[in-house]
Amino acid sequence: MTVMDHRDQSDPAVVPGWLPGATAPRTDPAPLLPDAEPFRVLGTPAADKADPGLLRELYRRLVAGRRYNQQATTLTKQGRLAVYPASTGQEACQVAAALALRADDWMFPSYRDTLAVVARGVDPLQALTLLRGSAHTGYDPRATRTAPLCTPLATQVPHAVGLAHAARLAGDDTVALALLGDGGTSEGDFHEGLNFAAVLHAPVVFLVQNNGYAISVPLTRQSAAPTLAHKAVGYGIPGRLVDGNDAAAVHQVLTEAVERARTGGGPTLVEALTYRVEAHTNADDATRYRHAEEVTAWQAHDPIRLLEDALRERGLLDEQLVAEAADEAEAMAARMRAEFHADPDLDPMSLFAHVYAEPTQQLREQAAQLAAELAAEAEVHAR
Amino acid sequence: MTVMDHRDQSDPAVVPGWLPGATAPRTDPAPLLPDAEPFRVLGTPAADKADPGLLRELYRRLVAGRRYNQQATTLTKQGRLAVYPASTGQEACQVAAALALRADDWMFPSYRDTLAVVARGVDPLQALTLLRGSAHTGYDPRATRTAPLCTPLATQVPHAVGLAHAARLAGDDTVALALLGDGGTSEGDFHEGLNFAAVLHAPVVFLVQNNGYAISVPLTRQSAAPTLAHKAVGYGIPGRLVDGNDAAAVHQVLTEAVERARTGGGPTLVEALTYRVEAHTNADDATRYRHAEEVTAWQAHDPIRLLEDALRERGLLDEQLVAEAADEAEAMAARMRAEFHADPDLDPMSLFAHVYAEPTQQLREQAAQLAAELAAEAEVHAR
Amino acid sequence: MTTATREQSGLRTGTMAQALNAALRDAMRADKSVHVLGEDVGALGGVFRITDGLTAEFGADRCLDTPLAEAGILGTAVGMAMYGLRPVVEMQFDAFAYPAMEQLVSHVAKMRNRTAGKLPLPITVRVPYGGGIGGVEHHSDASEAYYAHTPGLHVVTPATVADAYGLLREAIASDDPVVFLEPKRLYWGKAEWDPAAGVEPIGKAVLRRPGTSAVLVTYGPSLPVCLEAAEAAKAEGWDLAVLDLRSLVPFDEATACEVVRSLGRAVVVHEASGFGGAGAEIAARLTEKCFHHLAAPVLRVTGFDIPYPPPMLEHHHLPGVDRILDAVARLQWEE
Amino acid sequence: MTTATREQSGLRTGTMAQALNAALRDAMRADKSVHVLGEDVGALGGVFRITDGLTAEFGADRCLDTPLAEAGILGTAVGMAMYGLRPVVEMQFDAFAYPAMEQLVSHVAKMRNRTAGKLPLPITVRVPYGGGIGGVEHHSDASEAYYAHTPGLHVVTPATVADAYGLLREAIASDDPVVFLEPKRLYWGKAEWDPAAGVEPIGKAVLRRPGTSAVLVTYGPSLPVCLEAAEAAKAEGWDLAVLDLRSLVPFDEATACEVVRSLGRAVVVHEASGFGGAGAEIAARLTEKCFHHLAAPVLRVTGFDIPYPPPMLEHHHLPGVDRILDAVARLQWEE
Ligand SMILES: Cc1ncc(C[n+]2csc(CCOP(=O)(O)OP(=O)(O)O)c2C)c(N)n1
Ligand SMILES: Cc1ncc(C[n+]2csc(CCOP(=O)(O)OP(=O)(O)O)c2C)c(N)n1
Ligand SMILES: [Mg+2]
Ligand SMILES: [Mg+2]
Repeated sequence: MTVMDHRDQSDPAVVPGWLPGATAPRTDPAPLLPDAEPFRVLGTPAADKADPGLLRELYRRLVAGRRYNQQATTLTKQGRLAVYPASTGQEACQVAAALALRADDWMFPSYRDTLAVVARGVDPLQALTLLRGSAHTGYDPRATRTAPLCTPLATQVPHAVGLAHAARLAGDDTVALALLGDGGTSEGDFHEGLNFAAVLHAPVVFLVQNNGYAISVPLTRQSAAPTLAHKAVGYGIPGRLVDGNDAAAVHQVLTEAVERARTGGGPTLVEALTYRVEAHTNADDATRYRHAEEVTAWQAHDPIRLLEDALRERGLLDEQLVAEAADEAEAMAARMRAEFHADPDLDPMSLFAHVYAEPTQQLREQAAQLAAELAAEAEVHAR
Repeated sequence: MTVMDHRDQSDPAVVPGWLPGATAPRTDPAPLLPDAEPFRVLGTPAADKADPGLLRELYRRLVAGRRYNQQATTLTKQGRLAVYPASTGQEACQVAAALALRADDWMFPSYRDTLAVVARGVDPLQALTLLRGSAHTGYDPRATRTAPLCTPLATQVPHAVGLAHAARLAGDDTVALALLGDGGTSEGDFHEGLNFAAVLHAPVVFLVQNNGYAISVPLTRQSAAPTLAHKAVGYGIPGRLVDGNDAAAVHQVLTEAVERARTGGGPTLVEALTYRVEAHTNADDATRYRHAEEVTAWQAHDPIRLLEDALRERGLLDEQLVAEAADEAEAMAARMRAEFHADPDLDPMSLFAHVYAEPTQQLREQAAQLAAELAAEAEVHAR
Repeated sequence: MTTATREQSGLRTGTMAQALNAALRDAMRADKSVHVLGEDVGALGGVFRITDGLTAEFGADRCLDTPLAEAGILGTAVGMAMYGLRPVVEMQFDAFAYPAMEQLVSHVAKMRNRTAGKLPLPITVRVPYGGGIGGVEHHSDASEAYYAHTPGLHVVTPATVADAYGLLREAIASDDPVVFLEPKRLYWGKAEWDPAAGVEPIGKAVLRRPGTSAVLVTYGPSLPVCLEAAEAAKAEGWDLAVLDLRSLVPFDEATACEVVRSLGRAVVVHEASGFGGAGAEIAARLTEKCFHHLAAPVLRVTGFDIPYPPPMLEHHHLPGVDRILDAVARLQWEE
Repeated sequence: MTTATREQSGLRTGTMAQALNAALRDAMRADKSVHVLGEDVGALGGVFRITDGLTAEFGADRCLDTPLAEAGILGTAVGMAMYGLRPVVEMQFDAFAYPAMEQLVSHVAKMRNRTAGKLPLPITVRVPYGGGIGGVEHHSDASEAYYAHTPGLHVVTPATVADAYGLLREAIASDDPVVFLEPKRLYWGKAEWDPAAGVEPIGKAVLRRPGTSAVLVTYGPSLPVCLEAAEAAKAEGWDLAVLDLRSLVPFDEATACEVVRSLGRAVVVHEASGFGGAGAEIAARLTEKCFHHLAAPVLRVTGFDIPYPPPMLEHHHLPGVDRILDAVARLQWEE
């Protein structure tokens, strides 16, 4: 039996052929619909049962993540990064996404997900070459099983689907996780990717970090759907809604979805409700399109604060943890400052290195031209 | 108040800004979901109450439509049409779509919807220039408020949305109806168009003629959704499911949706379950991908037969009606045969007539070149 | 091409971004059928602020923040144009116009032709264009060659503040679809211009600098560097003319041929990759039409045939003064 | 470029469509990582039957009927390639590849470069290409110029049955993405070919006909009409060479320049619209490299700068023998 036959073989409800009266829903929509309320752990009775180790791990990483966001933003102000789209306020999503995956799973981040990439284990400096402006992707995607940060919105969605499909064909139990924003759900590639995933029954999970805005455009101008998670039913996959600032909840929902995908249950669409506390990027002016009160309101619902409260409630926020987390975060920030203090030494000839497996005749000529120009320049400087 | 403010003004459930706890569904999904069973009129008690005039009108047009499909297919065999994608078996959808619109509404047909265009009132011969190969669009879209037959799948969907939006901005109560197939729903343009429609609250109706196949690809390989109508909920618009071979049912569902759009109720997605009895086009070989039994099964559920049965039941299928319908159909077929008996006289210079409002210098030169070639050819022939 | 009425007058001083903004505002004031739509064009005024203040003045119906979907934006504009509006679409960056390629090529470019003139589409597609602003990957593409090769589109790119205003007014007034390429790196350059003065209409090239040795043929973002190169060339004893094409389609062959014939030497300069770039068309066409006047082949100075580099390396990719002068030096002066 | 192993041998006779089908089958037999995907490639065997029988032999996992969404198809292929597969994508017609433009330009072409060589994408994108088959609108575009201008893509088009087999094998074996343009109107032309014989690899032009007067430089669907024109030219006293480029990227400048230098006269022929077409690059490049060997400018014979015409008029648009000979006549023989 081929992988592609799964629906016909395993689902007796599938009509063999297209016949008149093939009218009853082929899949029951009810279980696909998200709950009306987003899933929460912190501040609910479930928080008492959450694994203390996990909560402490989440805490350490959220603190480090916040610091990472701050340091990167500072570096933009110093002209050391070309641009930085901060995920401040969204650290719970970023960290939980990374922790929900196994090392041999694949992550497909969007351009805002540097922190998720770092939380996954990619070197924090290598993760920043794109935004520093020194190289496109600074890490080896194959080695880290992390796709390049993806700028053309939603284009990474079908990539994740294709990779997950290929893994399934190979008999591997690898899962792919694609990250995107609320705005990205409007793109055709989101739609096409989710539909492929559902039809291929691919082991892939989609995490929409709904932070209420696509740059300046609020959600009400982006979608009229009950929730973005409701889009799942149109593909025949389950949609889940989660409080995106509740790290334990995001972690649990994603872990369940990944497990479901891993064990042949197919794709899941997860919508995490969150907020981008900073402007879109350092180049953006958020006062043009949103009120300061909104930011204040969300700061009261800050992911670190929620986690701290829960840890404190259970007596898990000891001094050692706080100190450890702070030290870790500071060490990373110090490393970023040190490394990015000066411009890197780049080889202009690298421009021609990876256009094709072998450069064309034309590229060889162009490389020679640039080499000659650089030599001439060097001569002028030497004089 | 601008049109764009409609949601914020009229829907108090819309959260003013993006706040934590903005979690309850902004729209109630329940009324958006299609019924489990497709809507039917014929063969149900509702048929007894249906307007006799409408049923007879539908009958006449269905009979004419079937004949049109047959005659066009015959013309392909005689090499008189380049290609014809028959809508045989789908006449109920095609005719009902046309009758559900007012003259000042707009129709956006797909490449299979020649019959809908003809039912709308476009000259049957002008509607065929594309498929004959003599001209692209043979009718004046503005005069007939019928967009060109659209071949790139689903690209007409955003067109319909934009037109409907513009009409609404102008204060006109014009409605746009976009037609497409089940396969077309997989395209990004379908998704983007429906989302725009919902966000803009545009007066537009989408009719998906789900005939079970996209060329050779069956619905199970196209979508895993409960029904295609379930996609509506992901946009926050109602989805409706209808028996596409029940002309009275399609007419009623579309009329309601059009009325809803006209009176400010926003867009509707309608899925009509039907079947393409012929191959994809005359160039296709349907035996490669579907069983003959399937066709037989659908012939028992033929739209004309369903309507005949209903008319007979109510004593409305008198000899006069049958004769009238047959005569009308034959007259049209005869006109097609007569007109398409020979190749038309075309002016090659027309190639340059409508590239721009005014031809560029380069086009003028190219036109001169062609004119010279034609003159030289004529000279050779004259000798 | 049609010439838009110039209701505004009086000298203004400002950046190209401001001139473009003024052109949109004036066009919207002059003609109620002009509608702006795109991502973030409303409250934010666009990421480059070209639509700044338009929603405030004209309301969200006239300057519409759309959902994030470029094919949807352009497809919606097609429908709006079919109903009689004049949509001005903003694509946020060149590379983010690619999702709309099917709508652009299969509908926008062809609709007039497909309907024997019955459905012209007066759509302006504004595209912040090219590099040189330190943008990270996918923010600095130069995609004019795709558009220029697509029959049915006009392709325009201003290089001066006055042209930014004038050509955008012309583009909006045109009954044909216009891809309007706004050189990102010229957005913030200031100049004086008179909105009432009128500019050469779309389809007319302008000699920005006369010269007697050879001509640099260019457009859009590469004009300033060409003028700089012409200045620098004086030291080498060359008096270079600089021709600004202003539109690739229509292509002003008459003006270009006249100057090439009179000088016999030409270098085409643009920042897009050279292979199959617009420079190839220009060079091939000028050669065909001016062959016997040429003392040397028409040379091209362009971006390399590589994906656009990261910000720290982009200056090696973009044609600069030295690379242009190197090409001028290869124009076979000895003979 | 890599040269695919040729495990099959023995002369075969068949159409180009059959040769392409054989190439896919042999490639799938030789390498389990080769996967075919696209619309209707399964039970139907594709609308042109190029994938006929592949699902039967290799199963639906290896030859996959996808949902109807071209960006989704190509994007899925990107992910598959990232996991180590060699996807061969079928686009149903040229114009239906446009929805995948963003995936093609922003990812397929750039992924190797974006990842410093870590993620090469060995994807073959097969595109039934060009007109001449009586297709209604949107079924006859010739879009090679878009692809040839996009750094990171190889652009290949066979003109003979043997090349259809050989070049497709090479394309699939290539570690770079290849846009493989299959001339629709040559699908049904028959010839003998030897799959084991090997062909010139991608990047090598082939002189299909030697000649002493001038050379017709062409590729893909226009090769037969060029050969016909060369035959007809004998009556006029011209002995025309015909060069088949076979790939636009890599462009075999050495071979093309050699023949142009030796003859001094050249006409580039292709069916796509001329303005900004691949012919512009070829003419500009040959002129630049061979200037002093040219007795006349390199001329171009191409489709007009118009949307592709309806079937009954397409023969006026496509370059024919007369139009080619007219151009040859303008190669300034008098001098
Ligand atoms: C195809 C495409 N169009 C436009 C852009 C420009 N752009 C970058 S981010 C952004 C907004 C994204 O919003 P969302 O998906 O909600 O993600 P967020 O920024 O909120 O994380 C836009 C429009 C892009 N990167 N890609
Ligand atoms: C963008 C695009 N891709 C591919 C095609 C080729 N094509 C024409 S019809 C068709 C199948 C359409 O199926 P469906 O939408 O179900 O409509 P139906 O033919 O059943 O009426 C395909 C793939 C196309 N016309 N446009
Ligand atoms: Mg967002
Ligand atoms: Mg169908």
